[in-house]
Amino acid sequence: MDFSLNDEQRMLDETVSRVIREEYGFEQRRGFAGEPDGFSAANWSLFAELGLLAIPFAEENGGFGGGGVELMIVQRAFGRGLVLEPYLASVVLGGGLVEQLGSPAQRERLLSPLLAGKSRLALAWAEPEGRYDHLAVATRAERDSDGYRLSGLKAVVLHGDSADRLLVTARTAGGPTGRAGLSVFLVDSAQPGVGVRGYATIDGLRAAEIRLDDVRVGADALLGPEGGAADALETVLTLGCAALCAEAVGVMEAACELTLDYLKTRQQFGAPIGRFQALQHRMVDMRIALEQAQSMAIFAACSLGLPGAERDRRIAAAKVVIGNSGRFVAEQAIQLHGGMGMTDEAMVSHLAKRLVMIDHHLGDVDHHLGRFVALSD
Amino acid sequence: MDFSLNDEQRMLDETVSRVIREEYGFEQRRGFAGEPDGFSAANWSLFAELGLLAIPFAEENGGFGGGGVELMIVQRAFGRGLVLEPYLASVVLGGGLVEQLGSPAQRERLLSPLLAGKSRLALAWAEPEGRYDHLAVATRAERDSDGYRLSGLKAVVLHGDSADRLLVTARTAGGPTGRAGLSVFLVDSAQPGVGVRGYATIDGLRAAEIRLDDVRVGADALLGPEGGAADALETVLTLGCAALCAEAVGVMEAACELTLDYLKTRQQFGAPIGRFQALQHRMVDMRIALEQAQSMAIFAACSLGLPGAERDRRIAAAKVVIGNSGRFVAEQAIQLHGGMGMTDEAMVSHLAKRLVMIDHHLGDVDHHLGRFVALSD
Amino acid sequence: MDITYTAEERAFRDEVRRFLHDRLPADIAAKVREGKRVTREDHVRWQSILAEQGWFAVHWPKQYGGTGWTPIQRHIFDEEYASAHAPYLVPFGVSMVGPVIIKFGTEEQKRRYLPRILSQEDWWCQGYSEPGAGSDLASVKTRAVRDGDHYVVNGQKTWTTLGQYANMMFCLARTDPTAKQQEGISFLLIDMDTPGVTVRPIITLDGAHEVNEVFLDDVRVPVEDRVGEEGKGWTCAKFLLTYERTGIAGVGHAKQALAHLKDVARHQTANGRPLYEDPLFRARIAEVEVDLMALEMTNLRVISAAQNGGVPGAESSMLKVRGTEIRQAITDLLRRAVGPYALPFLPEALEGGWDGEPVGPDYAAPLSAQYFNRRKLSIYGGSNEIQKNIIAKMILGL
Amino acid sequence: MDITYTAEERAFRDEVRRFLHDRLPADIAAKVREGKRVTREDHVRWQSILAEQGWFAVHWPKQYGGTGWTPIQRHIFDEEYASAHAPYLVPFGVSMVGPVIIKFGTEEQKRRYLPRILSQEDWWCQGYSEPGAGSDLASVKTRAVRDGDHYVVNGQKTWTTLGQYANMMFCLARTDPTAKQQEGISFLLIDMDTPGVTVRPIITLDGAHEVNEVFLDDVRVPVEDRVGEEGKGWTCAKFLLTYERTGIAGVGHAKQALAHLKDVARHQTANGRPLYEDPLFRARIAEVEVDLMALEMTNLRVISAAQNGGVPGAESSMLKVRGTEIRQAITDLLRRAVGPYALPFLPEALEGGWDGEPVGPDYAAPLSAQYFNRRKLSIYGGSNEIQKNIIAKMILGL
Repeated sequence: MDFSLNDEQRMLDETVSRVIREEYGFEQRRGFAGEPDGFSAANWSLFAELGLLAIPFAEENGGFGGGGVELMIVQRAFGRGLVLEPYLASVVLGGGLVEQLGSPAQRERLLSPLLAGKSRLALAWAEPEGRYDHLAVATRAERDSDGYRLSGLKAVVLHGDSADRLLVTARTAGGPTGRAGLSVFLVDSAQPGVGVRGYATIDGLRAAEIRLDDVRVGADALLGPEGGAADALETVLTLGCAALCAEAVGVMEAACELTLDYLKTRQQFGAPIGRFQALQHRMVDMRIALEQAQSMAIFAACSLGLPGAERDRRIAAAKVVIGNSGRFVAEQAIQLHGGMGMTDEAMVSHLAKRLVMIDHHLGDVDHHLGRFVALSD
Repeated sequence: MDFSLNDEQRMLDETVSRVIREEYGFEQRRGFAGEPDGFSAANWSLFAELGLLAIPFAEENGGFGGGGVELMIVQRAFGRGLVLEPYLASVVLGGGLVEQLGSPAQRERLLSPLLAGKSRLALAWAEPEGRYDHLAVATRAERDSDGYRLSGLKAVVLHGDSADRLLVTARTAGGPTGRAGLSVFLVDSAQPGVGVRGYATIDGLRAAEIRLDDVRVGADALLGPEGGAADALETVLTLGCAALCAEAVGVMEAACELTLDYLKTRQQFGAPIGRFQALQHRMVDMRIALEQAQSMAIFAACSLGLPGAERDRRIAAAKVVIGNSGRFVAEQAIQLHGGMGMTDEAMVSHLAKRLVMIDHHLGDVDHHLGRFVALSD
Repeated sequence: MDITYTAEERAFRDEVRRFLHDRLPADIAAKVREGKRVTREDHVRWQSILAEQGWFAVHWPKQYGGTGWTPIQRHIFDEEYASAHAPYLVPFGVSMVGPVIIKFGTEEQKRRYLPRILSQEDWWCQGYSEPGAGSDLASVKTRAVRDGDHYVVNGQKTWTTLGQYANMMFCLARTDPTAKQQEGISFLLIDMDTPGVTVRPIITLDGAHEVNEVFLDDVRVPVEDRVGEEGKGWTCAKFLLTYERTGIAGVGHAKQALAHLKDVARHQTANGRPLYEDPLFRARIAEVEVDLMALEMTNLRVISAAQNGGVPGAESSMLKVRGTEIRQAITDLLRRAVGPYALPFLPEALEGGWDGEPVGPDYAAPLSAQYFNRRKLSIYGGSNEIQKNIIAKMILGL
Repeated sequence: MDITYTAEERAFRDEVRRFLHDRLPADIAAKVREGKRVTREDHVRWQSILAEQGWFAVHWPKQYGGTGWTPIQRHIFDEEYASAHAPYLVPFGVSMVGPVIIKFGTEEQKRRYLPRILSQEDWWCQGYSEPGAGSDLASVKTRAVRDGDHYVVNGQKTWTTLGQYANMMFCLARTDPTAKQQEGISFLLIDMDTPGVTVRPIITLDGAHEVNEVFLDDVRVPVEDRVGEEGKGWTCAKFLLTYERTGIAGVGHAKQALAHLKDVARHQTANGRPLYEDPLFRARIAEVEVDLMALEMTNLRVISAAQNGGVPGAESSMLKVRGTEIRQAITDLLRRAVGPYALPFLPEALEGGWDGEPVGPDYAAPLSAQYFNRRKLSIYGGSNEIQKNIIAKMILGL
C-alpha cells in the first residue's frame, strides 16, 4: 500500500503542472480554442517535445512505458488547465488501440509520427443508435478482392475532424451486438468515401460525425485479428475511462479552489459569503466529493492491469463515482458563484461544463452502473 | 377548485382535534399502549360514541357518508396524536371491505357492531412471500359440502390479534397471482384451525401472523362474488393508502412542530441552535416536504372517486411522495434533536418511527413507484 | 374540498386553448418547441397578438387594459400558454414596471407609459442588480444626484435580461447616500437613448446573449420619471419582489418539459430497447413526475388562497425552491437521455430558420445548452439559499 | 503507487483471520451476525481471549502490553474483525482512557489501571456529555471542589454508553469555575462504587439499553485519580477526540452490512423474482456499493499517510461524515429489503439464546431496530454538522 509518487512520477507531475500553470492560463486557452482545429498546434508540438505523447506506450514502441499512474498524473494536470488538445482521443484511445492490436509494422508506421506530434489518430467506436455500447456496431466491412469495403456511420468521434487517420470499428461477421466479428480498420480521413462533419462540443472540445460510404481499404488496414478486436477495444476504452476519471479530478480541484476563493472574497450582507454556514457545509460536501473522486481515480489507475472482468468492474465503479461527484461539484460551483458562475467569462463555468459532460464521454453513470451490476454478479 | 372545509368538515376537524389534544397526550398514550390489546378500549368506545367509527360508511349502512376528505380529517388528527387504536385496520380496511362486498344481510350483521364499537375486524390480505402484492395469494379456499375449507398463511395482519373477526383473502380458483379467483371470507378469530400470533410492531401498533389450518366456514362466510373480489379489495386498499397519507401528514406536522420548538429553545455554543443557518435550511426543507406531503394527501383524498386505473395511479403517486417526505422528515427530526431524538422518552422518536414505518404499510415507495409506472403508460 | 375546475374554468381553459391554437404563429411555437432562440421580433409580433386580444396585461386591472382575471384563470392561462409552446412572456414591462406604475405612479406616468407597454412601443428592462451585490439587492451603489429638474445618474447595473432590446429601463438609484441600506433609494425610469447609457453583452455559459451590463455615466433623468417619493424606491422594489408570484413554481413549463422528456426517452435506444423502458431511467422519470404532481397541488393551494383574497407571502419562496429543483431535475434527465448526442454544440442549430442537417436526433441539439442555462433558475430572482432564509424567517420564525 | 497489500500484510491478514476463525466463540459470532444483543459476559469473555493473544490493546505501545501494530495492520485487523462477526470492541477502557493514562498519567496510575484494563477487571465508561451540552463538550457544568486529598464532585453526565456495566468512569469536571470554557476543566477517574454515583438507564427508540445518565452527588474522588494537571483536563479530552480515528470510517462494518444486504435481497421475493434482481433495488445497492469502494480508498489513503507518520486531522471528520452516510444508507436498504416484515418488533428475538419461531424470515427481526439505532451514527462523537464545521474551519479555512 503506497499512495506516494516515485521520483520519476514526481518529476512528470512537476513538468506537466508547470506547463499547465505557465502556458495554459484561462485567457491563453481562449486563444487556443480559436485555432482551426480547436486547440493549439504549438501545444501539441510542445507536448511531443516534452515526451508527453510517448508516456503511455511501451519502450519497444518508442514510448516511456508509463502506466495508469503516469496517465493519471498527466490527465489530472490537463484537467486543472482544461486542456483542449486531443490527448485522450489521439494518444490514449487512438495510439492505445494501435499498440494493442497493431502488427510491429503497423505500430512502427503509426506510432512514430503520433509520438512525434506529426500525425493524429481518432477512434471511431460509437454509432448513432448505439448510445454508449461499444459492441453496438452496425458498420460493415465486406471483404473485397485485396482488402475491405467499409460502410456505416460513426457518431461523436472525439477530435475526429482534426485527425488524419481514423481507427474505425466495423463488423466483419456476426450480429449487430456480439463480441465476435468486431474488427478495427485504419482509414485515412482524406480517403474517398469518408465524410467527416466536425463540430464543437459543449465542453469546449471537437468531435465529428463520420460517414463511410463504400470506403476501400487494403488488407493491411486491418488492425489485429479479423473479428477479434473486442478485447483490445475494451482494454483501450477502459484506459480512456481511467484517463477521464483523472482529468475529472483535476477539473474538480480547480472548481473547488475557485469556489473556495470566491467564498472567501465575495462580500454580501457585509461579510464574505463563506461565513454563511449553509454555504460552508455545501463547500465541505464538494470537498468530500472531490476526495472520493480522487480516491476512485487512483483506484482506476491502479486497476488497469487486472484481468478483464475485475478491471472493468472497478473502472465502471470509478466512472459512476466520478460522474456523480463531478456533476455535484459542477452544479454547486455554479450555484455558489451565483450569476458569475453562469458567465462564459468565468473559468468556473467552463470547468463545470467539462465536469458535467465528462459523464457523456465513454459511458455515463447509468451505463456504468449497469455494467458494474452485470460484472458484479 | 376549493381547498377549504365545509361546515360539517370543520366541525369534525374540531371534534377530533379536541379529542386528540385533550385525551391523547403523549404520556396518556403510554398508558394506552400498555393495555392488553395495545390500545385503549375506552378510547375505542369514545370513538364509537362520537360517531367516528361511522364516518366513512354510507348512510344506508348506519354511517355518515363521509368521503376521502372526512377520512383525511380524522386520520390527520390521529397522526398528530400517534393514535394506537385500530381505525385503519378495523374501520377503513375491514369495514370498508364489508361495505364494498357484503350482502345487505352481511353488512347489517357486521357493520352494526363495528360502528357501535362492539366488534372489530381485521383484513388479512398479505402473505409471507407476497411482499406488498395483494394478488400474490396462495391461501386456498376449497369448496366443501355446505361451505369452504381455508388453508394458508396470512402475514403482518394489522391489529389481527385483537380483532374478533377476520376478512381473509383466498383463492377459489386461478393461479397464484391472478385477479380472477380471488375471494374474501369472513373467519371468526376464535374458530378451530385459526392460529393467531400477535406481536407489537416497531411503530407502536400490533399485528399478527395468521395460520389457517383447514378452517371450515359456511357458504355465508363468502363476501361478494366467488373469485371476483379483486376490484373491491383494490378499492379498499386504495382507501387505506389515502388514510395512511393523511395520517403521515399529521405525524409530520407534529414532528416539524417539535423540531422547530427544539431549534428555538435548545441552546448550544451560547445561542439557540436554530440560529445556525445549516439547521435553518434543513428545517426549511422539512417544512417544504411537509407541504408537498400535505398536497398529496389532499390529492389522494380527492381522487378516491375516480375510475380504478386513474385513481390507483394517483394514490400510488401520493404514497411515493408521502414515503419519501416521511422518511426525510423523520430522519431530520431525529438528527436535529441530537441525542434526545434517539430516546424512547421523547415523542419525536415515536413520530419518526411511525413516519418511517408508514412506508411499510400497504406498499412502500418502490412498490408504488412501480405501480405508478405501470399505470402511467 | 374540490380539486377539480369549475365548468366556467373549464370553459375558460377551452377558450384560451382555442385562442392559442388559432393565433399563436406556428413558426414561433416551433422555435419554442424545438428549443430554438426566439428573436425580439418574434416576441413583439406575438405580444401584439396577445395585446390585441386584451390578454397581454394579464395581471393589470381592467381599467388600464388588463384582463381582470382571477388567480385561477391566470394559472389556467399559464398552463395552456406553456402547453401551446408560446414564448416566454417578457415580464419587465407588463409584469414588473407596469404594476409599479399602476400602484405608485402619477396620473401622467400612467397615461404616458402604460399604453406604450401594451402597444409594445417600449421594451423595458430591469436595472436592479449591481456588480458585487448579488442577492443583496438593497446594497445599491448607483448614485442619482439632483441637478435642477434632473437627476444625474452614475453607476453600473448587471444581469439586465434582454437589455439589448430595451429602450427603457426601470432602475434603483441611491438619491441619499447618507441614509443606510434600504433608505435613500429611488425608483427611476430611464430612457436608454439618453447619452451616457451603454449596454454591454454578457455571454452565458451556454453561449447565449440573454443578459447585459448597463453602464450609466452622467445620465440625466428628468425628475418626473421618478416613481414614488424620493428615497422611497425600496417600497416599489419590495412590491415587485412579492407581486403576484403564484406563477413562480413554473408548473406549466415543468409539465411541458416532462412531456418532452418522455417523448425523447421513447425515441432514444438503450440496450436494444427504448430508453423509456429502461427500468432505472423510467424510475428516475417517475420520481420527478410524482414530485411535480405534488408541486402542482401545492401551487393550486396557494393560488386558491389568493383567489380567496389571501396574499401569498413566503409560500412563494417554497414554490420557487421546489419549482426550480424540479425543473432542473427534468433538464438534467433530458441531457442524460440523449447520451453522447448531448455533446455536439451547434449554436447555429439553435437559430430559427436554420435548415442544416442535425447532428444526431433533431431534438438533441438544445438539451445540454438548456441544462446549463437552467442552472440560473436557482440563482436569479433571489437565489434558493436566500429563499430558504426568507422561509426560515417569515414562516418558521427562526 | 500501489493499492495492494504487501506480502507481509497479506500474511498478517491470514494470521488474523485464522485466529478469529479458531478463537472467536461461535455463539458470540452468531449473535453479532444475527443482530442479537451481546451481553456484558460475552464482551468480557471475548475480550479476554483477545487479551490473552495480546491483541486487545491494539493501539497501545508494546511496553504496556499493546500490539505495536502499524496503522495498516490495525486497519487489516479491523476489517477481519468485522468480517468475522466479532462483537463491538468496547472502547472506553482500552481505546480511550488507556491511551490517556499512557500519555498523561503518572507511573502510579499506569501501574494501577493499565493492567486492570487488559485483564477486564475494570469496565470503563465515559463521563463527557452533559445534559444540554450536546456537541458543545467544553460546556462542562459538573463541578469538582477540592477538599483536602479529595475532590467533591457534583453534576450529571449523560449518553454514558454501557455505563450499566462499568465500575470505573473517566470524567470531565470543572475545577475552576471562574476560568472560561475549556480552561479550568480536570480529567478525573471515578470509581462507580463510590457513594453518590447513580446510574439511570436511557432507553433508546429501538428499545435498547445502551446509554445511561450518571448522577454525581457529593462524590469524593481522591486527588491522585486526576490525570494530568488540575485545570488541564481539556488537553486530555482533545487528545482523545483526535486520537487514532482512522477506524472512524467504519469501512469493515459497512462492507459486512453490504454483504448482508445482498444476502437478504437474494432471499427476498419481489414481483415473482429475487429482490436482488429487481433493477431498481439492484441499482440502489450498486449506488451505495460504489460509494463504499470510494470511501475504502479514501480511508486507505488516510491510513497510509498515518503509516508514513502523518497525523490525520480533519480528514477524520470527512471519513466520519461519509462513513456514517454510507452505513445509514445500507441500514435503510436493509429495512426496506424485508418489506412488511420490517414491522414486527420482538425484543425477545434480539436476545441470544431465544429459540422461538421467528416472525417472517429469521434475518428480518433486527433490521428496523438497527435502522433506527444507526441514526445515532450521525449524531454521536460530534454530530455530522459539527464535523462539517470542523472541516470548514480546519481544511477549508472558512
